[in-house]
Amino acid sequence: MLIFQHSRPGRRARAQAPKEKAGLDAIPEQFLRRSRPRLPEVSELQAVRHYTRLSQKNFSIDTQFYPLGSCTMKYNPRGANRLAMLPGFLARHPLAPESHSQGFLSAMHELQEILAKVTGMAAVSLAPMAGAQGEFAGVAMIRAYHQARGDGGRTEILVPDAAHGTNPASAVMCGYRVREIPTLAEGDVDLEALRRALGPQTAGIMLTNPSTLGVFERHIATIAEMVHEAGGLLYYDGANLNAILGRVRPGDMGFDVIHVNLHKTFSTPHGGGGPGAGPVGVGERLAPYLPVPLVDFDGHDYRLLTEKERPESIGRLSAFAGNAGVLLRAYVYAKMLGAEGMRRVADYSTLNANYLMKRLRAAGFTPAYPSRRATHEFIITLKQEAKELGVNAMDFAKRLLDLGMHAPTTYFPLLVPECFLIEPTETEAKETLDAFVEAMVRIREEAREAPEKVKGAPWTLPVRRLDDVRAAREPDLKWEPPA
Amino acid sequence: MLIFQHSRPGRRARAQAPKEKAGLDAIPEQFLRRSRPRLPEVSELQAVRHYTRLSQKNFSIDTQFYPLGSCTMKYNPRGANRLAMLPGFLARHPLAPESHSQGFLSAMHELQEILAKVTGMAAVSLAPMAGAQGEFAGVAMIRAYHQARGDGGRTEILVPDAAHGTNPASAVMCGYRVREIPTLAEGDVDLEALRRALGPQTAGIMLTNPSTLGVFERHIATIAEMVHEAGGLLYYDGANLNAILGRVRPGDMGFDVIHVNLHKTFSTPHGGGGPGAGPVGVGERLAPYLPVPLVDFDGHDYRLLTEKERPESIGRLSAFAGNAGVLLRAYVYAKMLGAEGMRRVADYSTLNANYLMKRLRAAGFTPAYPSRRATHEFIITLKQEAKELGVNAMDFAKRLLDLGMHAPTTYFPLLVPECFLIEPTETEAKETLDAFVEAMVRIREEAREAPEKVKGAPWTLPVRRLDDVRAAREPDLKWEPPA
Amino acid sequence: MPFIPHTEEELRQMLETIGVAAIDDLFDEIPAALRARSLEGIGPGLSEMEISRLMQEKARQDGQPLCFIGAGAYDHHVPAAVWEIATRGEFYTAYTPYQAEASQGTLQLLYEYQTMMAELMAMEVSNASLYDGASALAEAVLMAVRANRGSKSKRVLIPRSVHPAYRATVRTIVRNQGIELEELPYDAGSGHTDLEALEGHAGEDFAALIVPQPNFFGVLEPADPMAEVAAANGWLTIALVNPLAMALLKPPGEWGGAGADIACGDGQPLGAPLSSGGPYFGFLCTRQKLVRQMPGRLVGRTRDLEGREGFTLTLQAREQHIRRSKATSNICTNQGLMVTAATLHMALLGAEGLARTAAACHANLGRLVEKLTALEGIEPRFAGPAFHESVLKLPMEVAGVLRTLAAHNILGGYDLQRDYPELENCLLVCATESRTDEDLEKYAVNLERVLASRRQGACATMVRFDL
Amino acid sequence: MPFIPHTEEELRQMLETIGVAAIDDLFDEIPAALRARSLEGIGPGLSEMEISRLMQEKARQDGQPLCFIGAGAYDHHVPAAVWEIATRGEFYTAYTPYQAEASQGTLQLLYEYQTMMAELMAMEVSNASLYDGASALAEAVLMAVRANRGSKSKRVLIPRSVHPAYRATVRTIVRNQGIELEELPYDAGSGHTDLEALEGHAGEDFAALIVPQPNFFGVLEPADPMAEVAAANGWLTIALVNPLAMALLKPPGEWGGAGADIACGDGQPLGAPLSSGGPYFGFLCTRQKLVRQMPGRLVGRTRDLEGREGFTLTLQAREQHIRRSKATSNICTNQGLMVTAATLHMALLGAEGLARTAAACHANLGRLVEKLTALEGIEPRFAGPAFHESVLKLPMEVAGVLRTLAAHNILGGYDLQRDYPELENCLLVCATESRTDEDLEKYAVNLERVLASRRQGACATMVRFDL
Ligand SMILES: Cc1ncc(COP(=O)(O)O)c(C=O)c1O
Ligand SMILES: Cc1ncc(COP(=O)(O)O)c(C=O)c1O
Repeated sequence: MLIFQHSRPGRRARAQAPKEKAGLDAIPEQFLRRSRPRLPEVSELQAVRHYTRLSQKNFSIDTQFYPLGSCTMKYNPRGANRLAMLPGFLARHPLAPESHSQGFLSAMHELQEILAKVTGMAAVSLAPMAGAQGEFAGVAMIRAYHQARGDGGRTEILVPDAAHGTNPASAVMCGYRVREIPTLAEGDVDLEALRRALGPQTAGIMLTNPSTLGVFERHIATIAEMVHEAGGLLYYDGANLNAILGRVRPGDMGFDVIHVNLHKTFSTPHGGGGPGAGPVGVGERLAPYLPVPLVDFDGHDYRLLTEKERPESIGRLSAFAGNAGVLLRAYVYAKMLGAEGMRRVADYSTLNANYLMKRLRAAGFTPAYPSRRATHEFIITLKQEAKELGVNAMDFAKRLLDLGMHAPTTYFPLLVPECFLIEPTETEAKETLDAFVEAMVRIREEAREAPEKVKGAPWTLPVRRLDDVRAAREPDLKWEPPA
Repeated sequence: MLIFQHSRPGRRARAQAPKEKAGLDAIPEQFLRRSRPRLPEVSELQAVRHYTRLSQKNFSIDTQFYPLGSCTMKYNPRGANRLAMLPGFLARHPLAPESHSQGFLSAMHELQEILAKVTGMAAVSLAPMAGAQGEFAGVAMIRAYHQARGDGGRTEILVPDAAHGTNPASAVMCGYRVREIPTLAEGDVDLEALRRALGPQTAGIMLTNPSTLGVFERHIATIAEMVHEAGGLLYYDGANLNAILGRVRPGDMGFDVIHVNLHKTFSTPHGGGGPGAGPVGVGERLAPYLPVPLVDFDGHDYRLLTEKERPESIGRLSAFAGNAGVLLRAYVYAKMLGAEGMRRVADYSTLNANYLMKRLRAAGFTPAYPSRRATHEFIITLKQEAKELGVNAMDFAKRLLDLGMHAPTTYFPLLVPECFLIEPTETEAKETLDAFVEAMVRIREEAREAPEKVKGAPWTLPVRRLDDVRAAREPDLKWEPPA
Repeated sequence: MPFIPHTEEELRQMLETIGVAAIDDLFDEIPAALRARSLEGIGPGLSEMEISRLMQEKARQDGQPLCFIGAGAYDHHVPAAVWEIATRGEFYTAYTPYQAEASQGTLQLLYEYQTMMAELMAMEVSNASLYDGASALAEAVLMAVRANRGSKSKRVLIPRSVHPAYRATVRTIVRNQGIELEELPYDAGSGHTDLEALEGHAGEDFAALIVPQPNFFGVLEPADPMAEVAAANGWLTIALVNPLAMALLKPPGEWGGAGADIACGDGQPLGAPLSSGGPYFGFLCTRQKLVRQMPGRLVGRTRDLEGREGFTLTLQAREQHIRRSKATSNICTNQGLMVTAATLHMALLGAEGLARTAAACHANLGRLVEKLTALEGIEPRFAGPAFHESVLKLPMEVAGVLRTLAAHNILGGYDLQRDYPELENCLLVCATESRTDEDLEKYAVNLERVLASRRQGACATMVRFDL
Repeated sequence: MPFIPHTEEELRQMLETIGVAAIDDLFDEIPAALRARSLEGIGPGLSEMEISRLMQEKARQDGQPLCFIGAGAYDHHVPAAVWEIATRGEFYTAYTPYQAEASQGTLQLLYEYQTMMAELMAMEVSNASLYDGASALAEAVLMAVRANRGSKSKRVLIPRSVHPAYRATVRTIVRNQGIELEELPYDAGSGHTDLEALEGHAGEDFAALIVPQPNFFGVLEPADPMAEVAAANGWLTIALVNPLAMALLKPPGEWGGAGADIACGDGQPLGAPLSSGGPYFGFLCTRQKLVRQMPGRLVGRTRDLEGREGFTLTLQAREQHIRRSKATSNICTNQGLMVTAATLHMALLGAEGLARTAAACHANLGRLVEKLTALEGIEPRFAGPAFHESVLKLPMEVAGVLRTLAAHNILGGYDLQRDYPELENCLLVCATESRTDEDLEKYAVNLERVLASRRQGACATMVRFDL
């Protein structure tokens, strides 16, 4: 039932609205709304009950194993939420003067420093509000850099074919053409193809390492050399930083600019789609172009730097200073980890992925890159199962839901057929990984013996499989009351 | 799965414990524990996931209609919870000096006053931690009163046969014998029987009005007169105050002492069994005996009065001042209602009960007191259904659970066979009541056509019907690891 | 090792299964030269108790001043139920609902949100959120340039009465695609966009015209005639509105003859705490026929195998994960949790509650302006009808006055001279429904004293008040 | 009408269905003379926004002093997850799990709690909670009198080293049943119960002996010999313990030869915030063979129709709703939510975490005592080994010192002279794991100044410190 169906004209949650309707005389008629918007009219209990019950229809980290590759669905510390929601932080106006901002700004400044250290970058801006906006900012800085040098002919950004969709989309938003670089059979970038693609038109390359294929790009040093030689810069898509936190620093690999998905590696919540935060870090060369605001510390006071103090900045990315509340959560998390804890994130997320890959392989499933180590994630391809049993990755995914586990990322990266991109994360216990292997084996059994059980899945959720084609063909995007 | 089954030796939620284990040298060996208690060893995520999932196995006000008679399961305002949990309130030590207590004490003092006004009593103590403790305190005050007058021969407390079990139990805890008074066919106390029972041995009578039969005791004024004449006092069990809030005041009915279940009428949460709060109010006569602490206001400062200032008090009921956090929630609720809102509680809870009773009756169900108005609750008896269809009140109750509604109170009061005590409360909407009628009709249909559906219920919950006999015969009250 | 469940024994077993001796071996494909040494300068981990203490101190350090700043972020009452439910694990720790059947909670909520937001704007469709109001405006500009088939122009008209930070953000985001922003002046007397200047552009090719309502000064723009000029010239109309105000003011869908084409803005007034500027969320609504040009996620209602109603992400061919470099935007992670809060907020307030809130803000602003303009030397700067915020002209420089007020724990408003040099000594003030009469009075009393003391040339920060 | 969903139209329909003209008619069975007029003096209802403001002001008014008071309520770190989960609607707004199948969440949790608490106490069974520690002790006394079949006595031995408020509470609750409490003195040197005095009662008929551990002074009682004396004389042993301390100290089940018969106390240190003294919860554990004499609810594990494991309330024949006047106690509503929190707390801390916490408290107390006794004129009062709290003797009256410290936002401890006139100038101090080294230092520095200034006879509240 939709909330609108609980609605009755005149019903209200009366404790929530201010009392008297003060005079609007001052506003001339022509500016006023003629009829009320059709929002639900429900009691407070009805709203609470409706949304509490809706929430129970979700899978989530707090209720299920959620090995969604590339998304780093690890435990989101409840303490980080509570502390970011301390009344003092919630009440702070974004334009509060420095006299009333030192507590908040000191945390933000320290977060900048921590991120710079952990990524091996010279400076960090916390402004971007998600990974994709970080990518935009990063590529915009690359562009600003070339422009400042009068190097206007660089019109192309290179992107491996395995890259996340935001990479090419972000490059295009910055006015670049995108050229795809193929991947070799073992998952590394095709260096020959890269060599052919590089040239005076190359503004830079966007890479994530480990790549979205779940393997570490072994020739990263060579790639960096080649791109730099061609006059391009290297962008690091930090979505996979969890794999190498405290182990390898993108700055040391030769990257010039990076974003970090704090909602992944720094465990801020995913919130049913967001919000995230995508701070950008840069080497010295790009530092002048960082998006504003930046948090500065003069040894005594903290303050925000804006376009005024940073005239070469690519500018602002939001009305204020980005997703501050998310940044606070990441700060709490970073402080709880400390240096040792960060390294252990990489260690144990890698351990879990390699263990799970090994066990799945032993159980007869096919890793996409069997000769390689898994990083924090890995891919299996269900090509063979699809061919032999007529049950594809989607079917496996849906049946996993029945067994109480969220499905891994399916059909991404696009170049691996019938694929599962599996990221267990470091916060899951061995027995959970073992249960996943068991579930996969069971589903394969079922596919042999009662394939309709798998193809018809899910069976135990609030709905059976949904008709996506109908959704797209006859879009129903807004509820209308029955005529 | 039990939390213990997620446990592994050496696993820990490491962010939660202090770091170094400081020296315990000072404590001699013989005082120390030899082996660690077998508590679960789990990660933070495991604990969060386990208990989040457990919570989803509960029915609750926030998720279901919960017409549990005598319990007043109405909407618990989320605002009351949040405000009672403001960091300042949570951090206040119960023994903080007055200099650091004025905010808290001022709220408590105002709550005392509000409760006194709304019950028609001269003074109120917030000390009792639940209704039953309020009863204990009330009866103890009655005893103290008689003792102070040297009236030592009063050894009996009268209790109607319909009374809640806590009434006789509390009287006994105060050292009284209990004598039951029968109820007449229309739900009123049998005045003749009462007259016979009264005498010089009568310390008092415990009543709730409306009674647990869901009807208003019409002869309350006569009863008060009779009891007072016999030298006894009248105790008002405030569990049913919701029915008359702002409509009738127990003080005006002639009661000498009263408790109020704040977790019912003042909508503090029930918390899976508690905590509640059972403040007691008294007329002038009993005021000296009120349990301590009391909050006093001298026009300038608030302070707690203890045995020292209140030498005739029956004493303390807890180590500090009762369930303070519950009292804060009740205070917030009372302030949100205001005088008008309180009266509307009685109005609409009574409206809902009468509407539901009328509709059930129209649908062919049998009210226990068909000639009477419902109060905030009412009883139907399923005696006829049990006889004709072989499906009893328990079966109806379990089948209601399948239909997404919590069952009413069953088999209480004991004197009505196969009974449902139904209390919809004022915060439920008409359509919810209509849905309840529909569910009851449907179950009766099912009982005719497929009785096993009803007798085997519930079918859709985490477990089917549980074996209570086994539970009592072979008590398994503590988990032991498999040998 | 906070948050890591592995025991020593399990570590051993797992390494054995993998067939390596130590965790280090799992990193053996990483060239040795690249491996990081220790993370110098990042201290040891803190326990939750330690970080709690630290954060409490930081929060306390910033005080809880009495705030009269608006300027794009508003201190509204948010029902406690909103965040108690939004932070339930099932909402808080789920991700984008890619597996629809396991995400019906989030999906249905988003569908309800889309409906509510479209209703509030009187538009046909709403997406499921963008980052914030400023970036949503940038996306609206990009969308308009794509969608306006009748125009070849990459130029967009943007009034100077649009929030300066919004204009800056739009500039950052659209600049690299060769889009030009042409600024429209405001009328110095009324504070709204200069209609003559707008009409002066008649006949020119623009992709779109932006119309803020209310504008940055709190002044109501002549949205109807502006939208009409746009329509007459083949420009799309982009409405930039405060969603709370739309409970009372004429919504974009009703502007001019045909309504605006795109409506966007910041959802902060719908359930997001001030929280230092974020997370908030951007919203964007449009006409059904432009839906395929829309950025951001969309949820549709459909049916399952058994014909039951269900919800799913749809029209994904607009999005980066399908269309990659040809997507309508690069957005992926959006502001889902804030939308969850907004949906709860709108359900709890309803149309009546939002309208009352808006009216209370308006009334409070009126009272505040009355009190402050009663002080010597203070006068309203603009004549046009205002909503939510208002511009006052002070008899002296604003910055110093604000500093002194801040020293008395009052944040007195926004100094307009920072962005509008011509608005000398001008202060933008705001008083939401959550300011009490005593708050307003306190502001007035303090401001009077500050003005007096500064007039006397006293060093204001040394002055002691007996408040 | 907050919280009431009825529309005018529905009200009309409902009245019509009932067959009355107005709501007033529904009250027609109430004698007219009794009907209340208006509720004078209770003001109009406040909106959530208004009450929020009021409560915030009240909370702020009480400050956030640095607290060194223990005396039965301890400021421990509580993991954020505890209350985020305990306040989930499904726990927060459910009631006593009478319908077991619809309450498996609460029931399983209670079963887990019973197991954890029994483990912590090394006892066989735990109930599902009583109100608080003091009333739990009273219930334990009543239970012991019922359960001790070998004794005809209604007398119980209670050391004076038991918390004075606990003794007062027990008195209130058991007095009317003719139970007598015989007090045992403590040894003036060590601070624990005088063993000779105890042995002096050998051969007398008592129902039970109470043994606190640690006692109110923080001193460790000789629990083993005390339990042995009790056993030898046919008295039951009632242990009154701090549950957190039991992570380190010898638990009741191991005292003496055969262990205590009943263990009870206050569960506050397991997840309950200080919160002005409540809600906390009382716990009570006992031997399997005494379970039918136990007050309070019990949850048992059983099977459903299909043989699956499930949980249900059991042995209800002990309780008032079945047994009425013959019940083991009148308790009905208990402290369920606090038990929910405690269960989460124990699961998150585990045995190791609780032990570390207890050890950190002990270490902090040691450091504090060291710092304070380094000051001139302050010395430890008792020689016995202490835990969690300690008694210091000051060179002057405690009350005045505490007042001055409070003026500097330090709550310095508990003035023992209030309850123990013989403990002149004695202060009970506590420093939990959540006090930092700086906190301890701050206390010491301030105390030194206070002592100095009071020695000089200065009016201490006028002294200004440069801290
Ligand atoms: C590899 C990769 N790059 C970039 C992104 C984009 O990040 P965001 O969703 O925060 O915009 C994602 C995730 O969504 C990703 O997995
Ligand atoms: C009629 C009646 N009286 C007394 C009580 C006892 O109150 P409490 O459970 O708060 O101890 C209850 C409820 O449980 C009740 O319904």
